[in-house]
Amino acid sequence: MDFGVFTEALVFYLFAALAVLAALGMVVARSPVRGALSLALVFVALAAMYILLNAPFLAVAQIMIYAGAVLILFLFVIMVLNPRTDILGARSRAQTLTALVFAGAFGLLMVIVLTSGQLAPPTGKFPPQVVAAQGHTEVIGALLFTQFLLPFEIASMLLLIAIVGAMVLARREKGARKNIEG
Amino acid sequence: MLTVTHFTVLSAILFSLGALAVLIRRNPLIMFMGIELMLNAVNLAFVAFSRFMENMDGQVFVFIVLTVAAAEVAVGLALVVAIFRARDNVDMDEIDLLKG
Amino acid sequence: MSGDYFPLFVMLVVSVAFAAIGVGVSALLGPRRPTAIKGQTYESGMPSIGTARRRVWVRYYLVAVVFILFDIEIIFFYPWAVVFRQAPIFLLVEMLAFVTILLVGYIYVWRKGGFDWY
Amino acid sequence: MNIFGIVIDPAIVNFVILVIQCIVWIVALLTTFAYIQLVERWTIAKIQVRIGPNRTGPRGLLQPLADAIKALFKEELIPSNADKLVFVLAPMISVVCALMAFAVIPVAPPITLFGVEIPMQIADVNVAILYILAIGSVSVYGTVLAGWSSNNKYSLLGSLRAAAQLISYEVTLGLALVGILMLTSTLSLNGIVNFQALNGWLFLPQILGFCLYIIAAIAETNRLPFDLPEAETELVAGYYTEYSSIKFAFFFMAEYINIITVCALATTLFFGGYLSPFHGVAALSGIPILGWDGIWWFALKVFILIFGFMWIRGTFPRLRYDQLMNFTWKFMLPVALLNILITAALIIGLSWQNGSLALR
Amino acid sequence: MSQFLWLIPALPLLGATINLLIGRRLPRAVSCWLAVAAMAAAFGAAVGAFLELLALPSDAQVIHQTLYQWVTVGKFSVDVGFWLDPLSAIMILVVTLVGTLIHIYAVGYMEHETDYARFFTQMNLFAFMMLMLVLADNYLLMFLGWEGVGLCSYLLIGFYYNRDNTAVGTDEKFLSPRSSGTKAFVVTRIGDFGFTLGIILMFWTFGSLSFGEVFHGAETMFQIGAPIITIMTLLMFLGATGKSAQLPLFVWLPDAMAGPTPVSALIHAATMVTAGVYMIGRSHVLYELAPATMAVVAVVGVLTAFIAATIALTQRDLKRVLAYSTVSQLGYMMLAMGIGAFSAGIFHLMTHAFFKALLFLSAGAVMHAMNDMVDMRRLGGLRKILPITFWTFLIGALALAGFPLFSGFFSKDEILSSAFTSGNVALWVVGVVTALLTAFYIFRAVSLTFGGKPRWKVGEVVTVQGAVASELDAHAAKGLHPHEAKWVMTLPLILLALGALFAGFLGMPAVLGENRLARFLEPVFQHETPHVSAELEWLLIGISAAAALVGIFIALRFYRGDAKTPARLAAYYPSLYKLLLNKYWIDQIYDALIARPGRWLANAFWLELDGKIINGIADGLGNAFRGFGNSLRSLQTGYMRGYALAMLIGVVVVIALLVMR
Repeated sequence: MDFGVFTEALVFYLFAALAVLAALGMVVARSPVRGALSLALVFVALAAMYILLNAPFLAVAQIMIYAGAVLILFLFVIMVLNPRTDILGARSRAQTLTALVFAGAFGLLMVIVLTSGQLAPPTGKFPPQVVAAQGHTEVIGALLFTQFLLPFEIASMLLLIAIVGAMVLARREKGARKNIEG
Repeated sequence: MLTVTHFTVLSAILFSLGALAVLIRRNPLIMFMGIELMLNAVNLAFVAFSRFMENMDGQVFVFIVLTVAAAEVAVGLALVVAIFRARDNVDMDEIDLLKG
Repeated sequence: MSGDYFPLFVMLVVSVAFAAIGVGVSALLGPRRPTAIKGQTYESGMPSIGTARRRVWVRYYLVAVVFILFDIEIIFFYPWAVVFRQAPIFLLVEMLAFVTILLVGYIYVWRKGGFDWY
Repeated sequence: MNIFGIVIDPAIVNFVILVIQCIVWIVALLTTFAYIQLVERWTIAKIQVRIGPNRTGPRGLLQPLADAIKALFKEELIPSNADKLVFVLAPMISVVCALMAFAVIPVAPPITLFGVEIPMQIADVNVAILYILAIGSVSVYGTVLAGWSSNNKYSLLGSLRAAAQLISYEVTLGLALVGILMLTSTLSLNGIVNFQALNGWLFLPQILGFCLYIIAAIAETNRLPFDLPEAETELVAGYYTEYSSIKFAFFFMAEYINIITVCALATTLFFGGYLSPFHGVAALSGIPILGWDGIWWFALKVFILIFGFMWIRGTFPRLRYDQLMNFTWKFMLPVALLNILITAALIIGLSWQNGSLALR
Repeated sequence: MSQFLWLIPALPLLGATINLLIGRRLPRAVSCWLAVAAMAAAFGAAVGAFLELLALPSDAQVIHQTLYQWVTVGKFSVDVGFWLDPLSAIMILVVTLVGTLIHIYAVGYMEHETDYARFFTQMNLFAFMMLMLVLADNYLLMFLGWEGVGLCSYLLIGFYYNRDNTAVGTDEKFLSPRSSGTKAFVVTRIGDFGFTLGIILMFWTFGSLSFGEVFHGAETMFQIGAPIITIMTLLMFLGATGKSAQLPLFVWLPDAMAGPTPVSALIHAATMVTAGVYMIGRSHVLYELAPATMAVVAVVGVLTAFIAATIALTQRDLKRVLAYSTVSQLGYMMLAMGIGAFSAGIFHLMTHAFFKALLFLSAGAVMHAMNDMVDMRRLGGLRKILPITFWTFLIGALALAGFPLFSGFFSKDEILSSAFTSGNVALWVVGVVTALLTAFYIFRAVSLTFGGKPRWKVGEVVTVQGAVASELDAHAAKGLHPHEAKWVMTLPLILLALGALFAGFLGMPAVLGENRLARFLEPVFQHETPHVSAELEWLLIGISAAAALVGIFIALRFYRGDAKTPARLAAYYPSLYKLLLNKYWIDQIYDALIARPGRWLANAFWLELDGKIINGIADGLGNAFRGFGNSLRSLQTGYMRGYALAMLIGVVVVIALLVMR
């Protein structure tokens, strides 16, 4: 038995189970903080998946951006708002049931499609050994700043719009501070 | 050996769970998290295909999705904050502004 | 390649185990005689009024938003930095364009008082 | 491998070594934490002209042990309206993150023990710097959740302040290191150390980056003069007001391990890591101290930096919170970008001089 | 360099973008000079491109750069591409050079204006659009620039949107800047509608809009006089009459004078209004296939020239005299296009750009000195007070009048002699008469403005009619203290005066030298100048010169001192005088014939047809559907979740169907 393959499979199933369980936990979490915590676990598990897929740079980016920034923003919003109602499920029971059935059906269908399909043969442009030799970050960098330059520059535009939008939306009153402060 | 199917099936499951969170939860924050989960599931599929197709485009795409997600969360949560401060309400089933 | 990262996994398991054992051992060893007074939160000795589940200042949210955007900038900076020596001038110009656009947002936030903590 | 006639798969041997290594690392970090903390108490006492711990054991040397025992045996208090699960998880997240972050730092070149070559770092990964930043951003959870779950207004404010401070300074921290990467073209810490072996310490070309890094690092570890989240005069004890026993100890531990980690990272990035300062000087090379001179040099450099931290703590007054936030957003961030620009100019200038300027 | 053709329009766009985003925050000087720098850089790039073009062999003088594919819908595909040949090279040089000078001038002219950033944003944007128009390599991109300049023109005419009247010190009623802008927009829109139809027809005919394919297709597929080409060119000419202010759509241009004077100079004299001429020159391949259209163009052109010149005889507002003279000169250019003398038309376009910009800017300097007063009845005696302005205005006037050896002389003469040699003596006669009128009215303006004794007093406060003194800004409230403007305003005047003096030597008639411009443009127009005997040429030159001299002489006689002749003439022919003074009542006629019936029709449609009949049908249908809708309403809950669920169900069904298949 090849120990490397075994550990890979072990790590995969471990983190896959963690991801699914944590995602389930998020779906049923009553408190949004716990939901966010579960989602953080999913993100960590996905980072592990990316490492298994030879994309370590994406893995750390995933943790840094999703777990370290996006979810922190969620936590901040939860604290800024401190929502009281932690109700589970939609108001209409029928709707909840329909949603459950169809989400399940969707997952099932996707699994059927994905297991019955056949992946096109690899292009061979970036086999894992080459990526490992050059370094994943370097490969991503080289691609991002040449072939994908336009999306990169557009990203800055997007961020600019986001920051202005968020400022305008969230910051209405200047003087009024009826909430507790820090 | 791990194959692309391992990862894509996981991705499909996570996507369904994310959709479920959007569909059955009333708390907009959790619904939002569901959307993030769906995005991440798609990212996983991207990376998996990219790895097994030996083509980096998918991974660069994930990188861009990361940016989009961040921008989306910033603005989306700003909206949530704005709505909540205006309505003092957390229940998405009481927000029916889409109604014509 | 992913083998390089296996030790981190082991380290994760070991440190989680360490933390869990620490908490468990302390819970076993320490005495536990809870009373209503002990269960109250400590607010400088004053009786606590209401819960801490209240809304707080939205400014914290704004800082987090700005942080997200600059975090993205950092994550773009790193691949840029490692390939920088391959084509310095070309990459510098690209990044200047990127940063200039972001700086517009930065200046906007600054001018709108997003960084003023009063 | 053959031990006592039983043939064992080398993969399993490696695995066992790895587990042992992890445990050794944790124990070493805890010990270092304990004594650094003791030394700090002594140092601060000296600066403030008091005596400091001197009762437990000779000159107070057993003080950390006593503290540990006390932490383990104290009664745990959990506020009755707290979110208990999150309340317990928060310090665990903090300490696990602190331990994980150190795992990628090379403390010495690989050594050979019992005929097995053992790398003196848990994992040599090629995204190490980003990894440390990522772990740093995850450790914010410990802070935020601790404050939130306590259901205490002071804790909540303390944790929000701390989190806002952490994320704000994380930006500068991240940007301050970009200059290093531009020079070394690698994210691997070993690669950076090797780069310094060939080209000299990066401290000089990156002096601005170093200053930014150190300031941000002090803020990231919540040390004076940036210790507002736990400013006892304002917020009782900040986000860990409600914590007691081992859970309090975990936060404390995490804080000091983080200090060790940032200093170790600074050593690795700016001061040649485990390299001897006389590296390359033929006459002085190859003076092994117990054959492990890498570790000693590394420890010495790290300790000097930590001592600097203590000194700063003992001498600087605390900032006001608005000053703290203004400082990073309005001053450090532009300077960090400037540093990147300067480094870029330096590289372009140098490569232009060498005639190796590649234009695409 | 040819790879950087895009820089020429991009630089003004950059300037506009910067001023748009942060111009308000920038110090005045930075914002203004940034705009100037953008234009100057564009000029530099244009010179570079021009030199590169010159270096090419004369049978392949085209630089073609495709930036990217703009639109692709089925067979229809349009590139964003630039096309530099001698024709567009002349245009970009004129646009960027004159534009730069006017921008410099505007820095001085707008110095009391608080909204400088908006002004320079729009000016730079205008330059960008104009350069797109002339550099485009296909009709759609050209149309983009065409509409873009129209938009900028609208914005800039309405620049003083909060004022009711900009003509200071006069008792005449003019449209407010807002209405003027709207008028310009609406009137040119009528022409643009024709142009759009022409482009659609063109695509329908040739399956492409790029110059190369269209011209090739036209040359190979059609005979001279093909009806479809005639219709197409007529429709496009309708666009040109709108943009280039020809009969019957010229009415917007005089009102466009409500904008700031640099705008009048740049847009409504030197560049945008020549777009129609340029477009016809660019499409000459098509026009040469449609002799009927050519005849229409020539007749419309010469009539416009004549009618506008007659109106200009009686106007009292200095800027309006120049506006009508612009209409008239554009008529000349159209005449040249109509008789196939394309290079002569372009030549006149170029010289006109110089001397008319010069005249406008000098008029602006007068306004600047006289607190915006433009009523010539209240000016006078400014020759000594504004020496530089006087001399530059005089040079411009001489050039416009066609005084021998000034630039306008050569270009106008070339048009007239082409008209004569092409056999249309009638056109020539009208043209010569118009030339005489031109000389007369412009020297009337010179005399009234600069000659004689002042008809104003130092310290006198001039106001817009009905305004109260307290509403004036501090500067105007101090009353009249005319003085020469600063160097930023006089320098462009002097440079333009040099242009107005010497630009004519580029295209001298054969008897005097060599027509370099025509030779430069030859690769574009493949136009053979008909050989004319030297005697005839001298005769024609003599007649043009004589017309100019006579006109100048009469004007100087009439308006020297406080001569009574004009008033007596006006009293003698009251109806003619009134007719001219009121511009043939064209505005009133349009109002009665088009605007009022239009409004009535719109009201009828709105109240009767729409209100009663259509609404009746709609309500009936609506009521029928309401019952049906009510049953579906439960789906439209307004809750996001419901919609999301519906989406998911749809996705599941589709995937299920695909899997089953």
